Amino acid sequence: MTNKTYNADLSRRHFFSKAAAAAGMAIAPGVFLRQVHARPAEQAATSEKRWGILIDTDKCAKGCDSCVTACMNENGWGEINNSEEHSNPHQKAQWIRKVTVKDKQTGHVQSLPLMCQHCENPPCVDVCPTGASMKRADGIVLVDKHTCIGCRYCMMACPYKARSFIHEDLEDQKVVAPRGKGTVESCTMCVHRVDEDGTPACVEACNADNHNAMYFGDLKDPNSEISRQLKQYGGEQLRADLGLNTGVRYRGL
Amino acid sequence: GDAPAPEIPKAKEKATEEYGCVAPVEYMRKNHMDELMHKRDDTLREGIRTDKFSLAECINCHVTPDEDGQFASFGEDEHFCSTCHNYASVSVDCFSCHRDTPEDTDYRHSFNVGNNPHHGKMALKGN
Amino acid sequence: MSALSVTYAILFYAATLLLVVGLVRKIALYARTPAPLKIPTTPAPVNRTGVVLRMVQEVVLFTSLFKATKWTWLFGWLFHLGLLLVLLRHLRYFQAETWFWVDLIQPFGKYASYAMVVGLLGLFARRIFVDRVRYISAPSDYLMLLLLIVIGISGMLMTFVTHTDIVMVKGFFLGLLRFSIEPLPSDLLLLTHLTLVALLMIIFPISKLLHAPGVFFSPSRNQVDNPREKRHLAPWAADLEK
Amino acid sequence: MKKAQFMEIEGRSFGYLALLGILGAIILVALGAWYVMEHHGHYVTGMNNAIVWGTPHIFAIFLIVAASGALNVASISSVFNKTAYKPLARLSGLLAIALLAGGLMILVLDLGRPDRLIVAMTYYNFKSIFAWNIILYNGFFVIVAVYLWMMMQQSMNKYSKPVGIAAFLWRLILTTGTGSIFGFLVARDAFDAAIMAPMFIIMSFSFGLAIFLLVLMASYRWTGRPLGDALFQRLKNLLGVFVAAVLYFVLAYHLTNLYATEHHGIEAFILRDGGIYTQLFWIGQIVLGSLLPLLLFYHPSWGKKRSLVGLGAVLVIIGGLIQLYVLIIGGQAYPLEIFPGKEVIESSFFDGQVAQYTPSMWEVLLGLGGMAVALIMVALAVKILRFLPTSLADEDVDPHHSA
Amino acid sequence: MADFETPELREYPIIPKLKEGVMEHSKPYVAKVQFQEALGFPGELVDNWEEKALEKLDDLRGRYRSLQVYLDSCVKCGACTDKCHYYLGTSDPKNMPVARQDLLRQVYRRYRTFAGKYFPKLVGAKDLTKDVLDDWYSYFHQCSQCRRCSVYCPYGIDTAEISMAAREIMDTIGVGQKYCNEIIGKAATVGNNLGLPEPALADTLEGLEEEVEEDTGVPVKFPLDQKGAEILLVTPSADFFAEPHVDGLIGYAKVFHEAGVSWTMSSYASEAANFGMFIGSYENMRNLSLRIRKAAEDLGVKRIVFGECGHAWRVAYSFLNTLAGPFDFLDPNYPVPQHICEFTYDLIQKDKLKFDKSENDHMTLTFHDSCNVARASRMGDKAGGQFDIPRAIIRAACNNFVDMPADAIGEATFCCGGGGGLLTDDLMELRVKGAQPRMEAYKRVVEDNGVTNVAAICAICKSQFTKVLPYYGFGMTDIVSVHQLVSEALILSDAPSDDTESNAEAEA
Ligand code: HEC
Ligand code: HEC
Ligand code: HEC
Ligand code: HEM
Ligand code: HEM
Ligand code: SF4
Ligand code: SF4
Ligand code: SF4
Ligand code: SF4
Ligand code: SF4
Ligand code: SF4
Repeated sequence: MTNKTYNADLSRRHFFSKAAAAAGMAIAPGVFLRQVHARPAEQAATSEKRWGILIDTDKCAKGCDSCVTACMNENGWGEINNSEEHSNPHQKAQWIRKVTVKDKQTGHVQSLPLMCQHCENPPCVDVCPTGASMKRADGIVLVDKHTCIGCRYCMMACPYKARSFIHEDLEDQKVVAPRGKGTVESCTMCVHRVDEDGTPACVEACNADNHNAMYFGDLKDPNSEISRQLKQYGGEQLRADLGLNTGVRYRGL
Repeated sequence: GDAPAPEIPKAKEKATEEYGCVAPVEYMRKNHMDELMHKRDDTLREGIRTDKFSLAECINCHVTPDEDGQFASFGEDEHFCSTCHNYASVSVDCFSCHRDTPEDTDYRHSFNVGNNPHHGKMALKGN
Repeated sequence: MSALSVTYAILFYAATLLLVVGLVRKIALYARTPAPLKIPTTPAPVNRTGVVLRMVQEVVLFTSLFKATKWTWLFGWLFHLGLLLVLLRHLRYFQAETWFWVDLIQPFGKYASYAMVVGLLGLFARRIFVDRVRYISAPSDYLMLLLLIVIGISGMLMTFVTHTDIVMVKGFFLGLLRFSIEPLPSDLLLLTHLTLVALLMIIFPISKLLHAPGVFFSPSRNQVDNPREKRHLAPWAADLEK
Repeated sequence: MKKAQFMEIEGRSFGYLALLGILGAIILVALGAWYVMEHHGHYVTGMNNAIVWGTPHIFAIFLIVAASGALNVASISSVFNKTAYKPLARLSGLLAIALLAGGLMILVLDLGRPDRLIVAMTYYNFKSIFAWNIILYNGFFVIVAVYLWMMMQQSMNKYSKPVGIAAFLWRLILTTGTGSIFGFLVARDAFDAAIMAPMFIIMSFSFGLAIFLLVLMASYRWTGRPLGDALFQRLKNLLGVFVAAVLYFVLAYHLTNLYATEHHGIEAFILRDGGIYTQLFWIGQIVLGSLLPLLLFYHPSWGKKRSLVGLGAVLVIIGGLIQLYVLIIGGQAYPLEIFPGKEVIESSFFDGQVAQYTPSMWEVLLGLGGMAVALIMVALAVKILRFLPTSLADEDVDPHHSA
Repeated sequence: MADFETPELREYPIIPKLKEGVMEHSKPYVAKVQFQEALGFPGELVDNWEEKALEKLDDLRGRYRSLQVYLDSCVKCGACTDKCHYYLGTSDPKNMPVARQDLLRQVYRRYRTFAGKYFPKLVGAKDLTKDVLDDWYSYFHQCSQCRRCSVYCPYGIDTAEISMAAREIMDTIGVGQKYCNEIIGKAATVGNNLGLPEPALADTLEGLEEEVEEDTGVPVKFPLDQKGAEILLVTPSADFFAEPHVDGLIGYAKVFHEAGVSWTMSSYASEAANFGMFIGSYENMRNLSLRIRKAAEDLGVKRIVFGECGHAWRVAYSFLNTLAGPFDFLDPNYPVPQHICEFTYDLIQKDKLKFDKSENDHMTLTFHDSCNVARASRMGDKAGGQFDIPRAIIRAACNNFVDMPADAIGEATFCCGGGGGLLTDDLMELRVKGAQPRMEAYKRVVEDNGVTNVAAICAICKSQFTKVLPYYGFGMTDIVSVHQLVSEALILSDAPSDDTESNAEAEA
């Protein structure tokens, strides 16, 4: 059911992907890869792509939190620099978290990472008064902290508690992830890496640990790994009832 | 002259042969703020990540270590940006979020776009 | 030392001289002229503290004007408040080490220019549209407003549209204060701004801008209402008694 | 009928200066509290990533809602032509502006980046109900100010009716907008209800009138101006009706929620299992804030005593604050339902748990500061301009009054 | 009634549109040679009058800081433009205070400022020509020196000061105003403005004593030139006979009687009003004031009390100490001078006066704050006493009191239209038109609150009201003295028992 809306949406760009695939066919595979994915630095992100992550909860290991640690290391939040020393645990930022859930009927226990779902119809963006919460053309939802006034309305609106507010002054931030007091932040889908043709740090870490529970890729490209996985095995949205068409999907829930 | 003037630290290297900085120095003195603002919107909203007018690049190039190899932070008068900003009483909040010193990695932040050694290296690995 | 710097240096030295000498002379004149009779206007305070309070209210809040006409008060007050903030913000060009509060008001000062210019435009509109005010206005009254409007707008254009090199401007004025001529940016806007400012300084002591010192010397506002308690006698009136 | 004579208050008495002094001190303390919050960051508050809107928002929303309600009296007079209320219209408009200003001050000072107020004024996301509210609030200031101008300048009196109607419509939209801030939060079970907007409107009537009544009583008592009984009783009865109407809406809200299965959780939380929120709901909101005032207002002899009616109005205000507390804080405390049908057994971010919140001193002080700002604005304005009629004695106000 | 139209009274004040030149013709009679010369002014326009005028202007600028500062400081903000009752009543733009000042300022600018010398057009500077002088004569005699404009001017610029200076300049070049200068002459020689000699005064007062005794059965005295009395009463000469003034005088006498203090009037200084102020002449004002000092010294009194007169009170309160002081020979326990209202008010405070308020029940009163009392002087020891004290007295003596709208009382009060030396029949048109704002406010309370009478504490106001009230359709006798109300309601403790009193009344 969820996939239906999703696919309907994809069909818009279907034509382009097909054309690209057709064009790529004639060329050597390596070159093909670079052409499809590499976007020159001076070119804007386009809506021909929609970045997504698929999380296979069956593969996600209990007790593992490599993805969380990787995100911290990449983006400089959490205990890796103890800059949020004054904030209590409820106040500290949390871009991605590990959650363990038990099915109320079957008692089946699963664990999974939870972060911003990069909704296609993000309520956080709808409510933001200044437009600081925004969705890039390629589906990544970001906070433009330059215009965020710290009203926290987006946090009220997000169904996944994906956002955090910075409750104190920070120091020694990462170059790639400026963060500071009084603004709201959330998982950026490692946009700085994505723009450089990279993979989000969490995904990279999960793979590095050989859990392979996360797939990153272009949801609009039927040939991408993530699309193929979804097509083959399916995947669900959290709170699909809200109709947000999330960019992060879960399998096995 | 006799008038007190800011002592602006020299940049680490030249961005361009003609004018040193990424644009003529005259122009930079007057207009860097607009360019930075423009650039930040481009980067954040469009995903355009050229290095010209990138704040990270400014810092990389301009914030240079002193004799002891220490970097001044924006709170100190010796920081490249502060030299002028304190002189002209212009406060900016950029560095409440942004690093005010170069990070000790050159992770896709060396200047020349075309030669970025990381380009392509991180193509979808495990997938 | 370009011709430009020299010209503006001379201009500003001359303007400052005229401003200071002119003002000092006027103020000395006001201070020396006796006020032979007690003429404070109701509500007249009955002691010195009351007078100080009244004067502060008049100067800060324009209380009398408020009683008189709300619109003029609104625009006039907006203008003066904006002007004050803008001028305080400008202190940064004249202090090598700015006071901390000058740093603090920088961001407000920037937007105060809107208040100032809106206030001026309101005052200008009133001069044109209210028949009574039109009747009492001489060309100089319009020009004065225009002068300030143009100063304000040229400043705002520099702040918000095309910037000038502030560091160099500051260098120039710090230089003037130390009797050394430093380079000045040659932006048209800045030069317009500065020329008009010099003009403003020159006409200050010979125009209605004298209201600024004048208000402090106005007997109907600065006198204590205690004629029965204390005999008040001007020197020339005392001579009559001889 | 005699024309109402409006007069500035004398404002030289010790009591008046003391009032200004006290309010001023509260405001200073509030600014101090704000400085602490700003300087250290929000970690000094009780707010966190789950309860993102705390006590300041309770006060702010209360004041904003009350602001629109305070305009009620003026609307009744110009829109519905009730002449008895005409002399009160100016105060009503003034109070509306002051309350809104106080409320917005709190909201702005609570922002993470209050220094970016200018950003809030220049960047608009027109999809955001919040952005709309910014426009609605600014518009409210302008329209009520114009309305006051029309009422206060005799040559403009003739326009006061159309402007009054505009103000009336505007404030209905405004409260709808405020209510919708919550109504649009689909993800939160407590807020996601269409009834939110009308409920806020009726709440605004009640809170606004309660404050209006108290301010009226205080200003007439302290300035020694007469305030007629008939007029007072009329206002009181009106307040009673509003309080009852709020109660009715609260009932309807919970009943409809109980009807929809997906809301059972939150209902059980508020009505039965929510601990402090449940207690606040029953004792604070229902008993203290609704039933007791109704009793005071309609009791045959208590209802005649001004002090008891005043107490009733105070209770309405306290009840209103509590109502918003239960609604806003309680609504956030109830865990988000991210995994329907599943139970969160472990999370590094407290998923599935009732969120903790203890108001900090700073937040409360800031909230009180907003109230003080509203009151000091009124106190100063009635001294500077002619808002208060010299007499509200029944024979001066109501042509048909028979003693 | 006259060759001009009485202005309309509307529901609320409306600022009129300008009608240029409509009052240019309004000029008081010029003073005759002998009156001019008596005051030490040239008899008629001197030859080099332009030069002389500028000389006098310089002299005055050097002597009066007010003049110098006011000439420089006006920013033409327009706040005062709609504040003058003469502008409101006549629509003549030159009656806007700033425009009135500009008549003098344009000349000052032309000859004494840089901008005016080199760019006269730019700053509105003008040569001093006969036309300008004519304007001066017209419009500086359309200012009642009421100072209403000064209250609203952000710098307190007081057009009255400018008018006074201008009148003095005109006097020194030989164009004086008949009404003022004649009166000053009389007061300076005979002792009062009416020129009543001592015997006539004595006669009048005797008549009053009889009348009061007949009325009340109490021998209330009206002493004249009584050496060794405690109090010297100085009162405007209109109080000796004109209605309703004289009822006020009876009121003072009853109050003194009831207080049991000895008092007297002086035939040497039988005038409170000091017209020297109207022509801005310090010297003349001083001359007249010295008469009062002399009288006090000669009679050996301990206190000086002034009767109901507005501008007299200004000169007395604000200037007397300066002009004729120090009064160290008087009792230091009392302010010098005291206003009769202060005197009565003190007694009321001490509960020394008993009133039967119902005596005034046939009236509903309002109070006209006289401009010179309201804005140029004070009563009591608190700021604002000049507003509270007379009202307190009226309230003590009457049951029905209502104030006029707030914009027309207190510091904002409108002049009656006859102050400042304009209370002369040759200026009737001006007086009627200038009364319009006051009449409009009065009409408000007459219609809304059923007011029947207006009380005042100024001889000029009373005379002016008597004249202009009928123009606006009110009764000439609507105007009453404050002490007339006191007189009506005061219960004289040594009055014969009720019966005899009512007998006396029946006889009368
Ligand atoms: C890789 C080198 C490089 C980068 C990147 C760079 N600059 Fe420069 N910049 C220079 C050089 C070289 C100069 C010439 C003056 C000097 O030697 O310091 C200069 C001069 C300037 C000046 C004038 C200083 C003066 O002496 O008055 C400013 C302001 C400035 N840069 C701002 C920036 C900003 C803002 C950025 C980022 C958008 C930036 N620069 C990026 C190399 C760089
Ligand atoms: C509250 C945090 C915050 C503040 C304050 C802030 N930024 Fe940023 N800035 C960011 C974030 C987050 C990014 C996004 C980084 C990314 O996506 O790589 C960013 C990116 C940028 C970029 C593009 C990346 C680059 O290095 O070129 C520029 C330029 C920039 N900011 C300029 C500024 C300037 C200038 C100021 C001060 C006026 C400022 N920022 C203040 C958070 C902030
Ligand atoms: C040559 C001196 C100079 C240097 C070096 C300099 N600035 Fe500036 N900058 C200025 C001046 C002067 C202004 C303010 C112009 C004004 O007030 O209109 C300014 C304004 C700004 C503004 C806009 C602030 C505002 O509130 O409008 C930003 C952002 C900014 N600078 C960033 C930087 C950063 C980042 C650096 C360092 C990389 C830097 N500047 C270095 C002189 C300098
Ligand atoms: C103590 C300082 C000052 C006080 C109390 C003061 C007060 C006032 C007031 C009350 C007005 C009349 C209202 C109005 O029209 O706005 C006024 C007008 C004016 N002021 Fe000031 N002012 C002061 C300083 C200045 C200064 C320093 C300037 C100029 C640089 C200035 C320029 C003006 C101008 C141009 C007007 C005339 C506005 C018009 O033409 O309508 N003022 N001032
Ligand atoms: C010698 C004196 C002056 C100097 C050197 C000077 C210089 C400047 C400069 C360089 C700016 C641009 C500021 C920026 O880019 O941020 C500016 C702005 C401005 N100036 Fe001036 N100015 C002077 C006097 C004045 C005076 C007397 C007035 C008002 C009467 C005035 C009004 C303004 C206004 C309104 C602005 C725009 C707002 C702002 O940036 O504060 N200036 N001025
Ligand atoms: S790294 Fe992979 S396996 Fe480990 S917690 Fe994250 S998603 Fe699960
Ligand atoms: S998950 Fe939350 S923060 Fe992320 S896009 Fe959706 S609503 Fe916004
Ligand atoms: S906190 Fe920032 S991003 Fe979130 S709604 Fe407010 S302004 Fe937008
Ligand atoms: S995508 Fe990047 S920012 Fe988002 S959770 Fe993963 S590592 Fe963190
Ligand atoms: S003093 Fe009175 S009469 Fe004279 S101009 Fe002023 S308001 Fe008019
Ligand atoms: S109010 Fe004062 S400053 Fe304004 S125009 Fe009149 S006299 Fe001039």
